[in-house]
Amino acid sequence: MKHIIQQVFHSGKFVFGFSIFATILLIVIFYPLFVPDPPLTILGQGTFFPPGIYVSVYDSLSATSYTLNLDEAAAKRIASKLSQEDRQAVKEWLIAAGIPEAEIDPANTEQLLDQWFANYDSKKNVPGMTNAKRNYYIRLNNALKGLLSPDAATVSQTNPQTGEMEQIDTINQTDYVNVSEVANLRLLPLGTDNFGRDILTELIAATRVSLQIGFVAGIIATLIGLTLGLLAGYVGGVVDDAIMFVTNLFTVIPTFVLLILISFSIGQEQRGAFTIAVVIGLTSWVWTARAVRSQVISLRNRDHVNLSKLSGHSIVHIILSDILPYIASYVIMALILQISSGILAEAGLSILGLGPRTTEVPTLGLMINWAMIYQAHILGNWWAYMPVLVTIALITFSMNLMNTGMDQVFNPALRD
Amino acid sequence: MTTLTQPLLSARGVTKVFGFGRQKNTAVDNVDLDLYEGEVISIVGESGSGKTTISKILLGLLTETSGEIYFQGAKRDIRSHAKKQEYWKNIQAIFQDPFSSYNIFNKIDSVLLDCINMRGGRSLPREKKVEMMSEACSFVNLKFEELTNKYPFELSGGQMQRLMIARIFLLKPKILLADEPTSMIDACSRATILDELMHLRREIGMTIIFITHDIGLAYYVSDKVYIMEKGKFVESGSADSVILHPKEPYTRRLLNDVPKIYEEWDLTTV
Amino acid sequence: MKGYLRYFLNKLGWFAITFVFAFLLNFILPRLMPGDPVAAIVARFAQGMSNSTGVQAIYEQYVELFGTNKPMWEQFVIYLQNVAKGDFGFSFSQYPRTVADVLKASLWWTIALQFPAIIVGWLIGNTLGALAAYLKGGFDKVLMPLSIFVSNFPPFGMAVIFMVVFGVNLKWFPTSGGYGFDLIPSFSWQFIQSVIIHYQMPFWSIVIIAIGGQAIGMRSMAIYELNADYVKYSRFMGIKDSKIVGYVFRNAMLPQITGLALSIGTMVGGALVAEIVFSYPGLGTTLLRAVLGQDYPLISASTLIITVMVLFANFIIEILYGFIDPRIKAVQAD
Amino acid sequence: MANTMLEVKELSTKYITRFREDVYAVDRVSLAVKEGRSLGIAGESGCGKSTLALSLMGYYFPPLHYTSGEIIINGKNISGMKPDDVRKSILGREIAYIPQAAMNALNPTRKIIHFIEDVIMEHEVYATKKDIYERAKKLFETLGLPAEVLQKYPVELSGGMKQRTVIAISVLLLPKVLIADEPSSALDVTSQKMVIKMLRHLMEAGMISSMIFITHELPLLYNVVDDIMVMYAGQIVETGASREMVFDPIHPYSKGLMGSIIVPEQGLRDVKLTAIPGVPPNLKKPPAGCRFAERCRFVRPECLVTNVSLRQAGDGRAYRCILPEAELREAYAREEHKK
Repeated sequence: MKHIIQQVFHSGKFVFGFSIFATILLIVIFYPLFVPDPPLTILGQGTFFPPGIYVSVYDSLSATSYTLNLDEAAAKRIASKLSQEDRQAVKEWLIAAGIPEAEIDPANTEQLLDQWFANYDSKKNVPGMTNAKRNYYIRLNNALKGLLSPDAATVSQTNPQTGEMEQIDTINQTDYVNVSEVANLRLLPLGTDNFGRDILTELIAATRVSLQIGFVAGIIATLIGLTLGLLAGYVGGVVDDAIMFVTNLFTVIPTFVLLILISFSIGQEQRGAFTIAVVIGLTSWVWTARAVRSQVISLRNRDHVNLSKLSGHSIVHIILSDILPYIASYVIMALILQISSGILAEAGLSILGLGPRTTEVPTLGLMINWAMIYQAHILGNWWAYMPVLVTIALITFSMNLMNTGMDQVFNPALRD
Repeated sequence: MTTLTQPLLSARGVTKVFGFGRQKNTAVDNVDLDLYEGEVISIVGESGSGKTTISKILLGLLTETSGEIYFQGAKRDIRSHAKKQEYWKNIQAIFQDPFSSYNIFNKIDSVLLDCINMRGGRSLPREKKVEMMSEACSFVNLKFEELTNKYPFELSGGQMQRLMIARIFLLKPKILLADEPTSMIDACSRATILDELMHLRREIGMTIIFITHDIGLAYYVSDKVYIMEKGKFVESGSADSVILHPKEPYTRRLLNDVPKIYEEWDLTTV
Repeated sequence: MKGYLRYFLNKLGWFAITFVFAFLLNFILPRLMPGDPVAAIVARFAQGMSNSTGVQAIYEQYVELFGTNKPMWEQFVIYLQNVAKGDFGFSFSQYPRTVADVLKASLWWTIALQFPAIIVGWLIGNTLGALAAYLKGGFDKVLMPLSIFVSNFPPFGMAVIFMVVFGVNLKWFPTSGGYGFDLIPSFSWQFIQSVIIHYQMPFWSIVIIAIGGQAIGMRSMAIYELNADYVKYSRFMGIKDSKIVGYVFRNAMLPQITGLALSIGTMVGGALVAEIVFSYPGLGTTLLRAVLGQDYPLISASTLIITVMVLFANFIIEILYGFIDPRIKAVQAD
Repeated sequence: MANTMLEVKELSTKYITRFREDVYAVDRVSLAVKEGRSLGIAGESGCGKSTLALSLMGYYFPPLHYTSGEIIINGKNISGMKPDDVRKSILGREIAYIPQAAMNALNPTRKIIHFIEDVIMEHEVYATKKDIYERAKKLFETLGLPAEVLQKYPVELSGGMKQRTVIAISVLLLPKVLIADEPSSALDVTSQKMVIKMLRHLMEAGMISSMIFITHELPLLYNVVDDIMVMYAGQIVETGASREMVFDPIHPYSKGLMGSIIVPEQGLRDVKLTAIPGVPPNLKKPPAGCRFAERCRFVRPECLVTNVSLRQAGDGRAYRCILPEAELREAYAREEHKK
């Protein structure tokens, strides 16, 4: 046994797959210890905040302010305010004003602004320009002028006694706060989802639940498949015929269809993560049963089994010590495949809206489902679905790599 | 030799049918056989003749479709597991392929330990068991100290098959069924295996049934030969009478088709 | 030939039994719902519906279809009769359309999308896998991990990535629908062009997934075949490598046909989800709308149709297989 | 003096295993087969006899690799030739091979005639399908095979028929040398006899000029070939005319091998079979001295270190032992006497 495990770990594919999987597992286990927030807490008001560090504006005001004179500050400020569309609009105006296109570089903020202020004239009539467009340019000009002004911003507060606005502070363009002195900030490495929940925390919780679903489904499917396969293969005769009849039925009826029907029949209220896992397990044992059966049939007539019988061993002993060790590698491989396909099945069901009920726990499939319903993919909010897809792909990829590695160890014909 | 009147093991009208309907296949067809104590008999047949099936029936690994088998004069009853265990104390086997006769996950010791346990030695002290295993190994010219803690795949085919004989040495059954024990082994090791089997037979007074496709081997080792074709025994009798003076056309053909060394091999008859 | 006819009838019988079983499941499952299914479904459904005559009509239709007050076997007979007439009742969510009507509109989209995609994926995958087995080296080293990765990529994930890359960012293809939203299905050039453009993304996203799995399977089969005795013998008879490779590919390809038959059921599941991502007007999208609208008759009928499709495809493949492979034919006629 | 059809000089080949270990399966083997003669190769499994058969083809694919030596077939030295030239001009035409497992030697999805077409067209560019069919039909009829076989798939043929079909295909181009590697070991005795008869017929009718026959079944070998060569651990240990080899072996290993023959013939029940204890050496690390030394009952200290070469013993006999022939014979006589 030790020998076999050693051999498996000599396979590069297996080790690679195993490392990925172990990393995912470790993150899932340890992350909640460091970030104990409930995964479905709604943090943000609004949908799809992009990834980043969120610093409390209010607390920044009361934090100690430092003056830093940085050369690039103004240019950067303007550059960040000037959106791509604005730059394009500026370029259009400048072309209309007779500047050769080759001389305009929308990426060069400083040059662009110089050209703009040198040439812009709100009264100038550009042929074909709508009124709305003209107003847009006026607004843009004012905004750009405001950006350039060296004035400080004023912070005012309503005096509770007088009800008057009172200036309490001014903020210069050279004022800075130290992030570590701001009382409230929040890191959202993957932003928020459509409900304003932290995607990273949610994703890790979802990965855990999905893995659990996969494991439960895989173990159920493997146990059923193993039992039926052993019975059919070892007992044979009528038992075999009956089991094979059912197995053949389930082979051709598309599993996904069965899943849809059962999940729907169970009803939304009954569909917890565990129920879904059980349903997936109950519908996906067929392949294991077939594989185990054919293995057992070839083993059943092997001489070591006959010899074990002749040594007076009971059927249970023979199955446990003369059959199971021989098929253990296949069963483990089947289990790994079942787990990964269980995770995929859950995701598929959830996308159809037949996943676990949505109120308690997130799953990878539900996260995709939410992102799709709120059109994250069309709005360009990649952080809402890409990390989830990558996680699913990494899990299934790592498991299948482990499987391929094991297959090469156990199937000498595939070694090259 | 007064017991000659009563066979140790006999079969009467044993038939085995596999499958049903169109796939029905009669592997063993109404077979009679008598095995007397101390004899060596051979069942000779080509592949598909049913010789393996009859051997499994005699061993009790398969159940006959019809017919009776008598052991020591009484009808064999192996319907319960306990009775089977009892029966298997009397009849044991060595199989054709030494490489598939071992459970590759168990160390070699376990094969021999099973035998000691089966003979009621489960509660013996460890030293006694080791002593018994060493004795069995040295009987077949193997050194137990070199084998202990080894796995089957670390042995050669000849060594594996000899260890199977050591197993029989420990079990001391009345009947040994040897199913082509030398066909997967090189010619040079074959003599060793056969010698050790015959030695064992003298040692513990065993009765042996050889199952083989090699009519030369059957002639060499056995007192009595049964020729099997399509599930039936077509000819049986003493080895000399069957091999040297065959009566049935099938036996003649079989003998004719085997290459000869001392006589001229007649190639015109095919 | 007589033996083969027997085999054919045997297979046909087997598929018939499977169909009956699938049909029964389809009948029984909804009736296993806890509580009174009809009341529950209609009550839930009626909440979202303002048209009271419509609710009434559906209720009657549903009672007739389910026949809940009658014994189970009678309900089954009624259901059977209705289905035989092609009558699956009214769709809840798309009332007053009938289920048969909704399905008719979406069925052909699915057939036209999925079967070509699965076949094309199978062909490309097998070719790549065979090449990997034969060329080995770098090609194999790149192709195999890629295939494993792709084949384990969730089908909907592939669809989403296709959509974001080619639809949203590159704007090469439209992101949803089976044809331009401003068009009415007709045999005009404009419509056909629109259909072809809309076809690309769902099609290739299914194809890519199918390629991976098939390539892996084909590679192992081809490696196995390359070590076969007939390869050695043919080489020793002086036959050139390219010809031997031809033998090997053909022989390795054949078991893959069974693989195709067996995986069609699974592939259809993934392909349905791909339809949903692209809002393709096929069964997948219909199914999604049915689920969201708690439209039981529509779900039940869709799943039945999908099952029939898969069974039929399997049957065709099994029969074809016998004609292509003499080994199987010999077994079949036995 | 008949022409030498196949001459092999000091041929060595090796396997390279998955773990990049070298297995020296054929070690400096020299042999010659004259026109009209057949040579048998005998030995235990793993002695290198099948590898030698593959090596003789002069066409190598992994894991088998050529190391050194020369193969001269019908006067053509093929050792230095490009593999593709060997394939075009030698394989099938000068030398042909009948594999061990004929059951799987034919492409299961190709009709026999189509495979025959492939073979012939590979070597004869201008052959037409019609001519090929006529030729194949004639050949099959000469060899006693029904012409219907041509239109069948391999699965439709019985084991014996398949093997005979393979033989017929192998001799399609009338090769000078035919190598048969255990062509009958998987068959029942009757089919085996038919195969043997066919091979003898091929020789007698002059369709092939010479044959190398490999088997572990000595009685069979004795009945087929003119000369026998015994191999042990990748080397030739003894060679000579078959009758002398079987009844009067010199080398202790051949002696043991011949002493293990069992045939159903009168008087052979009481013969004592000889047993050779021990196992052959590991060919990944062949011993420095005599490879048989470990198992030899006449072993001397120098056997373990001296590399023994083949000694001539007259009449085409040669054996590999440091003891002189007379001394060995004396020892055998003493043993005989003791019994």
